[in-house]
Order: sequence, then structure tokens, then C-alpha cells
Amino acid sequence: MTILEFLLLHSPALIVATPLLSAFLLPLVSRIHPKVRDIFALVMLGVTSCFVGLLASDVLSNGPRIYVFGAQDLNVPVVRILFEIDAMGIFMAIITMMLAGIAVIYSWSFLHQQDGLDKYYTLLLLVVTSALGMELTGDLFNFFVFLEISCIASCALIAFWVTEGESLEAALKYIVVSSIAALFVLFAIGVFYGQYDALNIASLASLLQFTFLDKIAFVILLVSLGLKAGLAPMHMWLPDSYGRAPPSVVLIIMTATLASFYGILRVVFTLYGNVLTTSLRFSLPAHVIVGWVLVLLAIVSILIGVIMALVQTDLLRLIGYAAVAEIGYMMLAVGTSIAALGAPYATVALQGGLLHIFNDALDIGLLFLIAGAIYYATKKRSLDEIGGLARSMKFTTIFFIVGMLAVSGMPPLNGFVSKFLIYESVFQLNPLLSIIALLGSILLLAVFVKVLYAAFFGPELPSLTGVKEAPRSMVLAMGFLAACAIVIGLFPNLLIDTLVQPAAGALLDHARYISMVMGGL
Amino acid sequence: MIEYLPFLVVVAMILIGLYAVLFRRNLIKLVFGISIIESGINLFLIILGYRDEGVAPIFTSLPSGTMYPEGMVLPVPQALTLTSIVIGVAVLALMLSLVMHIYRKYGTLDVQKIRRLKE
Amino acid sequence: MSEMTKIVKTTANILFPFTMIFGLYVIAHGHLTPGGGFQGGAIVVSGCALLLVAYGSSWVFDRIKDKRLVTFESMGAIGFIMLAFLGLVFSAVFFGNFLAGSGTLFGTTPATGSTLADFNTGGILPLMNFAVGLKVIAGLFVIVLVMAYASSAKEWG
Amino acid sequence: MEKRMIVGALGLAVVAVFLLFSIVLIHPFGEPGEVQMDDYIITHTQNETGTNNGVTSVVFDFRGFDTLGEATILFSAVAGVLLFFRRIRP
Repeated sequence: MTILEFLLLHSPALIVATPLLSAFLLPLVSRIHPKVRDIFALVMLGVTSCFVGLLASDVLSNGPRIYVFGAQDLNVPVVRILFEIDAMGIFMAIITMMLAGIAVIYSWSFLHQQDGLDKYYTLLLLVVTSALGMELTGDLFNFFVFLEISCIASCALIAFWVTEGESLEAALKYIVVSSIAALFVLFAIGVFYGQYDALNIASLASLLQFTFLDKIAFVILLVSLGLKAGLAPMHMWLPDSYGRAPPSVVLIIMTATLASFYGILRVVFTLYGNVLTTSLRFSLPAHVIVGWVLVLLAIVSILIGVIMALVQTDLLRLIGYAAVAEIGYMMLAVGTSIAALGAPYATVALQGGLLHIFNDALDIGLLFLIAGAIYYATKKRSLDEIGGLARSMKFTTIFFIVGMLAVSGMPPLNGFVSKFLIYESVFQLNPLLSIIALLGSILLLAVFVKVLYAAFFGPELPSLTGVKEAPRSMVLAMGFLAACAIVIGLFPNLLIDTLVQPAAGALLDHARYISMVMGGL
Repeated sequence: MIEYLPFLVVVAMILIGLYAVLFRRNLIKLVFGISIIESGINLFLIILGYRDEGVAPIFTSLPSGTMYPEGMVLPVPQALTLTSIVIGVAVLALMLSLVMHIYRKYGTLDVQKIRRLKE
Repeated sequence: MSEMTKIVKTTANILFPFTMIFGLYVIAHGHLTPGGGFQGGAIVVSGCALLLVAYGSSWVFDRIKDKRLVTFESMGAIGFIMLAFLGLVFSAVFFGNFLAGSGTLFGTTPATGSTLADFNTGGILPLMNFAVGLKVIAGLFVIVLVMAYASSAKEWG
Repeated sequence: MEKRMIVGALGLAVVAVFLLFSIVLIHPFGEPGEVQMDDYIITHTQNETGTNNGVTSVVFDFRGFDTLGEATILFSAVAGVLLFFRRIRP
């Protein structure tokens, strides 16, 4: 067995174990020299990315993989923890690794010479580990454990600037909300365990009967994971923590948020995949009800996000509300595809939604990095206190225009592609929804045009005369995201054909996911 | 009814905890509330794994005449609870340190008075 | 936390060694009797917290540096994950229990049914218990220590 | 303030109904319905993991990866607490 084969065979374990081991080593490594620590974090993330790439090439060509911890082979009943990796999981893992790498490069300059950086990089690696674990695991309790890791580590990162009262408040709010959510996830797991004596997602999916208890567990799981993902009525924590955490941290928290969103997808499509088409009362299939509820939540998210973004003056909070709206768009697509399960446009909607996850990571990430660059250069948060930055921060201005157009779905950028897919499919479900979504995008554009004029154009404020362009590594990080946005906008099929279509196919094909574990049973 | 009594205790604990989180204005009580929810859910897991007249699933000096597996309680919920307890400790430590910082900063523990972040 | 009276100190002095030994016993016999790394570690830390209460946090802080505790904690965590990696090397699967039934260290397989305690069983489980025990002792102690010291410190920098 | 109270009370009531329904519907205390996985563990703990203690064998062997996550949680809590109090030095 060559080394490559060995690594490929064990890559599911190594993907999680490598960042974990580097997080454990980092407190020791950082005593050597700060520079070594910075390089070490990036190199270990690079190694992890290599494993992700290796596994991705395998999964995309050979179908889903399982990896059992602690034993060579799988036995029934499934007692051991196993990872089950399909195209969907690997798609999310790629997004996670991209965001994490950008965040580390950006942090080099952004947090240069602040104290507590060894803890910062440790926690950053831990959040990345937890997001990867949530995305690859095939075990429900293991999912909960990773959910808690992400909750604790992100909370510590949000309060990185401990001297600011608002950061502390945002962190406390975050941990209260997300630990309660995680505890209710645990309650739902207990309900499953009590009924079926199983914790594995695939075996639970094959056993589920959709009893009344299962319905309760379903609602609890949806609400708790929706809370973690920042869906509409439960979104209160999101603008606070996104707005008060250091902007480089926001990218990392975003990986955790997106992983929770992935959890919703996994629960709906895989765990309840077998029973979604059963008829409930009034001969309505369950998936129609679930889909419409999700669609309505998504519409509420879009409206709340956009309208609240209109009235904000704090730039970071404003982008936080835009992030709520973007999560609404993702959920709109997913809800549509659930409501129309089986119809041809359901697949289109799901593809649009998954592509929008990628685009959300790129666009919102880019905007947060830009807001961070402005904060770095001027030490100001409020839009009233900045102006005329286009003269001194040329690159940032260009990137902001790219990010603005991308996030509001203007051609030829990446946001346009996914939003077009979403409008198109949602129109077939209900034209009114499509109009609301389109209106939301236009309002989002209006919000950001306002920011563009307030922050970048207009007269230069006298207090901002000495402002310089952001340092090189920050420009590099922003430039990479902006370039990705343009490339995906011009050649969307590059991404759709290689990653998004297999991911959507894997989500819809729950029978294959189950049969990977349950085999010929 | 008596066979549901342990479950009723679970529900009571979760509701008491949620009440503290939602209606109490003191941050320390909020933290306690989360801790109580946590304990309630741990208790739920443990109760799920109990078998009547069961002994702990440990073979060292097992009481003679014990039939296994049917005479032993289920081991998996105990392991899950162990994990959950450690998670609870970690969350508690983090929340209490945040509360300490907030108290230093604002000089009060009242939720109403420290709310600086707008809705 | 400031130091307390002579009575408290003497009681703590008497209780401390017993708590330590009991905690270490629970860690070491984790694979035979109820207990294990987490539980035993928590017991040991409760003994350390007793010292903290009796002698005050600055007294303890002068003797044990938190940096050293953090090193121990990292070492415990690394030891734990390294045992998992060793499983990858020796039994070709992550978290493989490569020592169980091997006849070497901790490699005896107990007879089925009720048996007496044989310390030399369990494969890598006792080793993992030690690693986790080290980690929990150092980790919880540093949390308690830092929080106790912070609550008494005048200046927070 | 009033709005918050009403929303909170409603939420509490909904959660209470959910919890009560789930405890009534789940198996009675002391009589677990499905026990496949746990019985497998109890019968195989001695010859598969060589341990007398069923719980330890679950914690460190059958579900060892969870325990790694658990250790990680403690590690991140320590890192978080030290991050918060990083400026307090004697």
C-alpha cells in the first residue's frame, strides 16, 4: 500500500485529527516565536486542505465513503462512531477550509501584535475542526459534540476584545442562545435513542416511523439548528455577534453557522428522508408542510434582514443583517425544493441553494473583511464618521464594489447565478415569493449603494486625512475572495458541474446514504 | 402514573431552567438556569437507560446470579451523560468568566441595565 | 480569594492527601470500577480547590504557574490523540484498540462473566484514562485558579 | 418589557406541551423498548475491549471519538478562560 493510498483510506479521520492535533500543539509552538505560530497555523490548515482535496476527488468519482472509528469493519447494530462522507459533506468542507485559510491570512495583519494571539489561533483551529466534524460525521451524538465545540470556541473568539463591553454582551448572548439550542438538540437525540436505541444517522433514518415523538424531535431539531444558523425569528444573536467580533473571526463563526445550516439539510433530507413523503392530515404530504414552513421563515428572514440593514449606521452590524437576509435566500431555495420534492424544479432550487451557500461565504465574507479593513485603517465603526475613503483606500473600494454587486445578485458576479436559479425555481412554486425575493435583492443593493456613498465617495473627512491602505496580507485575502466572486460569476458551470450537482444529488438520494451503512439489510 | 414520575422531574427541571433564563433579570441566575436545563437533560438520558432491578454494567465482582445483558442497565446513556456533564462544566466556566467581566465593566448584573446592543 | 484561618488550613492539610490518593485511584482503576479519567481528575481538582480556598489564590499562584499547567494540559491532550494515532499505525484504524488481547501491556483478556479485578486488562483504555486524567487535572485546575485569582485581583489590565 | 414577558410565557408553554407529550409517549421508566445496541455492548465489552467496565468501554473504545471531542471541549474552555483573563498577571 503506497502512502497515498494509506492517506486516502484514512483521510476522513485525518481531516478532523490534523487541525485538532495542531490546536493541541499550538500553545507549545507559539512559545518558540510568534512568526512560527502564524506559519504553523496556516501550514496545518494547508495540510488539512490537502486531505480534503484528496477525499473530495475520491468521493466525487467513487461515491460516498464511510469510515468506522476503532474497528476495521462495520457491524450491525452500529455501535461505533462512523463518519459518512458524501458529496454534500465534502462540498461544505471545501467551503470551510476556504474561509479558514482566508481568515488566518487576514488575521496576520489585522491582529498584528495584539495579545492573546496563541489562544486566538488555537480557538480558530478548534472552530474549524468542529465545523469539519459536523459536516463529515454520520453519528447524531457526535454531531452534538462538535456543535458544542463550535459553540464554546466561537463564543471565546467573539469576546476576543474583552475590554469592550459590547463584545462581552454579544458573546454572552451567543453562548446562552447556542448552548440552549445545543441542549435541545441533545434532548431530541435522547428521544431518538429512547425509541430506537440507535445514534447513527443512517440507521435511525432506516428505522424512523414518523411517530408523534419523531415529529416532536423533528420540530425541536429544526428550531434548535435554525437558531444556530441564524434563521429569522431566532436571528437576534447574529448581527450582535457578527457586528462585535473582530471581522477576521466572523469568517470563522460563519463556518460554524453554515455547518449548522448543513445540519438542517441533513436532518430534513437524510434523517427524515424516508418519511417525508408520507401523508399527514388532509392528505397533505409532510414535505409540503415542512417546505412551506421553511419558505415562510426564509421570507421573514429576507425581509427582516433587509429592512433592519436599511436603518443601521454601524457598518459591521449592517453587514450582519445582510447575512441574515442571505441565510434567508439559502433557506428559501431549500424550502422550495422540499415543498416541491419530486418536481423537476426542486433539483434546480436545491442546486441554487447550495451554490448560494458558497456565494454567501464568498460575498458576506468579503464584505466583512472590507469592513474590517476600514476599521483597521480608521478605528471607526459608524458610517457617520467615515467618508471619502476611495481616495486613500483604492483596492478596498474596488473590492467593496465587487462585493456589493455580488451580494445583491447583479450580473456578472457570482451572486447573480445562484439568485437567478433561486428566483427561477421559486417562481414555479409561487410567483409572489419570487417577487419578494427579487425586491429583497434590490433593497440590499440600495443599502450597499448608500454605504458606498457614505464611506467611500463624498468629501474626505478632516479626521481621516492620514488614512492608509490596508496592509498587504489583508488586501491579498480580500483580493482572493473578490477574484473568486468574479470567476464564479463568469464561469459558474465550473462549480456547478463539479461540486454543486453531486452535492444536490447526494442530498436527494437518501436511500444511498442509508444503504452505505445498513447495506443489504 | 408512578412510572412517569422520573420523567416529570426531567420536565420540571427543564421548565424551571427555561423560566430562569427567560424571566430572571440577574445574569448569575440566567447561568444557573442553563445549568439546571443541562442537569435535566442529563437526567433524561440516564432515565432512558434504566432497566428495572438493573445493576451497573461493570463485571468486576458482579453480584452472583446476575443475568446479563438483561439484568444490567444500558451503558450508552451513561457514557453520553459523561460527555454532556463535561460539556456543561466547560460552558459554565466560560459563561461565568464572561459574567465576571461584565460585572467588572458595568458594575451590575441586571440584564436590563447592561443592554447596550440595540435590538 | 484571600487566605483563611488556621483551622481551615489544618483541615485542608489533612484532607488534601486523601483526596489526591482517592482521585488518582479512581483514574487508575477506571477500566475496572466506576470512574475514569474525567471523574478522578475532577476529584483531584476538588482537592486542589480546597487548597485554593484555604490558602488563598495568590499563595497558590506563587507556587504553580498557570503556564506550566497549560503545558501539562496540552501534553495530556496530545497524549490522548497520539494514542488514537498509534491505533492508526498498529491496528490500521483510527482509535483502534491495538493493545487489547495482545498479551503485552494491559493486554490480558478477562474471562467472560463476573470476574475479579485484573489490573492488566483493557488495552489502551487505561493509558487513555491516564492521558485524560492529566488533561482534566491541569485543565480544570487552571480554570479554577485563574478565575479565583481574577476575582481577587484589583487591576485587570 | 410586557411584550417580552408574553413571548417568553408563550415559548415556555409550547416547550412544556412538547416535553409532556414526549415523556408520555416514550417508554415507561425501567422498561426500555429497543435494546439491541446496548445488549451488543454489554455482551461484547469483555472480549472485544478486554475491559470489565462497560461504561469505560463505551467512553473510550466504542465511542472513543466522542471522548476526543469532549477533551477538546475542555481544552477550548481552558483556552477561552485564559483568553478572557489574559491581562491578569501577578
